[in-house]
Amino acid sequence: MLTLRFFLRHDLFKQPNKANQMPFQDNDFTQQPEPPRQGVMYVDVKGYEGPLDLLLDLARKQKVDLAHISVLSLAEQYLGFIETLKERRIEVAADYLVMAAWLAYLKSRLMVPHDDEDEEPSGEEMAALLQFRLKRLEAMRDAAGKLVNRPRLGREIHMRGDPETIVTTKTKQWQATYYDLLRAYVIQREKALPKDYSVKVRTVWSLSEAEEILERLIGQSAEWVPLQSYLAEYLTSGEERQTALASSFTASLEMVRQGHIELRQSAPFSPLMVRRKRQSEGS
Amino acid sequence: MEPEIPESDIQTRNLRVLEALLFAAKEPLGAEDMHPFLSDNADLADLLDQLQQRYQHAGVNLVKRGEKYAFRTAEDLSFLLRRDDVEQKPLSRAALETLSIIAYHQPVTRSEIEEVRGVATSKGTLDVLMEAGWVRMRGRRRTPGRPVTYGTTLEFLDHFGLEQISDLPGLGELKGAGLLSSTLPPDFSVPKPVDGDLTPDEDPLEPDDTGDDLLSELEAANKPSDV
Amino acid sequence: MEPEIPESDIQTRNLRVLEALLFAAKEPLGAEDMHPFLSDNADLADLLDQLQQRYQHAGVNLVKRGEKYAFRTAEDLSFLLRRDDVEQKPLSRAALETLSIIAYHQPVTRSEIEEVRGVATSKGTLDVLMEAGWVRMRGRRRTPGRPVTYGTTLEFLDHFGLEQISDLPGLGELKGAGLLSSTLPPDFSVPKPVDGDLTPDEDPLEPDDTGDDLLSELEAANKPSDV
Repeated sequence: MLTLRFFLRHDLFKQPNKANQMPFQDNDFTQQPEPPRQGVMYVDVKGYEGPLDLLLDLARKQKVDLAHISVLSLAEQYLGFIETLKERRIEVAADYLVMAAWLAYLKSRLMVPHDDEDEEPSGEEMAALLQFRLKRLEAMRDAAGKLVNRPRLGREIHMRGDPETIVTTKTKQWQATYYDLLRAYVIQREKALPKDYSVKVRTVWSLSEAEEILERLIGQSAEWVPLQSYLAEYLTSGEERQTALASSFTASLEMVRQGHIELRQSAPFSPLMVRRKRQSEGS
Repeated sequence: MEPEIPESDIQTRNLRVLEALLFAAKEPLGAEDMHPFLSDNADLADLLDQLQQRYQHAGVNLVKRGEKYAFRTAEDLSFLLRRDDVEQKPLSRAALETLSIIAYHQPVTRSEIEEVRGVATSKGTLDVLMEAGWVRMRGRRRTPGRPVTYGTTLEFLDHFGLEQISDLPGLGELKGAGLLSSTLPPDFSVPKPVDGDLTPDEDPLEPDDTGDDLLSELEAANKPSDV
Repeated sequence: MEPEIPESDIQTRNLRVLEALLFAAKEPLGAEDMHPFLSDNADLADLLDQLQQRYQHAGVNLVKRGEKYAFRTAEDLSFLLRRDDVEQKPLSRAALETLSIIAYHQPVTRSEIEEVRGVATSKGTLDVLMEAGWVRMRGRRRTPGRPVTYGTTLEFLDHFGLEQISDLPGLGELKGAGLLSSTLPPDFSVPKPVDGDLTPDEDPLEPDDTGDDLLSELEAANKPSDV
């Protein structure tokens, strides 16, 4: 980033806020008697915060009321100022040069009568824009001054100096739901049950039992026989009927898969026929 | 010079200055801290007296600390300076289990709780339940070692939304809710809890009884703990 | 039950409670800080109004800051109570100007601040203002680059003794003169500063938004800095 430093005569810039000053002339630099060595001081960019700040200072020296400044002469002053800096081989930041270029353009626009066909803003419009920006910057500076000079907290206005501390006591609130409570009880009671109590035996054919029974009943019969007829003796008792049917049917499917028997049904709900699979057909 | 300011205006101003000074002060103020801000010949003692009276019934009072003065919250409003912060914490499993056993089996001793749970119950677990306000010491069982009996409280009913302790579901209801498996030994039972007066085998606690239980302390030392 | 407490006693107590709460606190208190300590159905606005009147001529006044309230020493005693030693570090001109531009133009982006000042704003300047607690990032403008928007805080109001942002000195004249528009031309409608909720063209900040502004970072790198 560019460091912007000016060698300037500090008496020129010492009172940037004093509005009532002699109209500022761009040849002031050269006309003023050259002061002795100590009169020349090192002014860094803090003296002016950018071109707008410099312009505002120049404008203030021109007239009290920014509404009535001559933008043309302001532009001339600025350009003259920058020119002087250049002549003195002072490095000028790009920002200042951009503003100088813009002001030079503004000057030319102001001096040439406005052409209605022209798409570009007129010199008057450009001047109004500059004036607006200067007025706004000045207004914000004034506002900042008013703000900072208000009675401020901790300086002129005070809060309670010794605020009373608030003591916070933390209490734990335990949470548990009714369901959690009942679950906790039941789990413990069940855990405490003796492990050797016996479950009431239910009549159920396991798959392996069913497979064993079918294997025995079908034997080597190569004839198609309804499955139900093999199971006839078991299907009489109501309690055993369901499990006998379900388990033997499932077991028969397994036996088909293993290639021991064959199943056939000619139509939906017709009897399921079963026979021993012939070994020669399987291979 | 300006025309002389009436005496009463000087008084008012002195009082206002004192008010502001005492309000903004970081610590109680002595006469030497206040005098420089007052009019010459101001009667500080009298001014402070007036101020004290003015704030006598207010939410803050002007109080004297040694030879110094400060504004302080009125004593009867000191509760405003205390805030309670409630931290919600789920009950640990051990505590929940212990609580449920106490709820169903009350009045119940610590060793009876342990019998159901199969592990020793740490004193801490019972303490948590008593701190929560859900469990109380009821009395002492009339058996050797005179162990403390525990039971539930009104807060317990309140928290779990029970009207009375007998509203806890019994065996049938626990089964019906699917909490208990339907295959249980025939002698399995769920007790009918009672949280009222002392039972015939309970003695009341002496007022100075801290609930220490020599016997179950010893027992507890010989069992795996739940902590 | 006890006999009903007369209405006036409840009023008195509410006032005392408010007095104590507001006196004890350093920061302004909002309704949510005060309501829990008042009687049910207390009219907080009315109570605060009464308290404000009671302290109107006292050395401390009840002041409104945004939507909050605090006791502060009376403004007219400021010359007496002025403490110069407290100002740690005076604000730089750049920081002060930036602060007032933010106050009068909020919500405002960094490049809009720069447009008014005609110079790049260093990140440090905004940091100083945010560290002081006077400026906050409000959101992001719904324009290309989504720049962060800045605004003032409650502490800003409190520090400069403003009840609300519309009490900024000279705000009316500035508005009238069209000097609060950040963009040209000036003869269009003039915005007024808003320190409250987000405006329609602002997006809320994401919780992890650090306020880095890609676009203005790039711009800033190409401008001379004001540090």
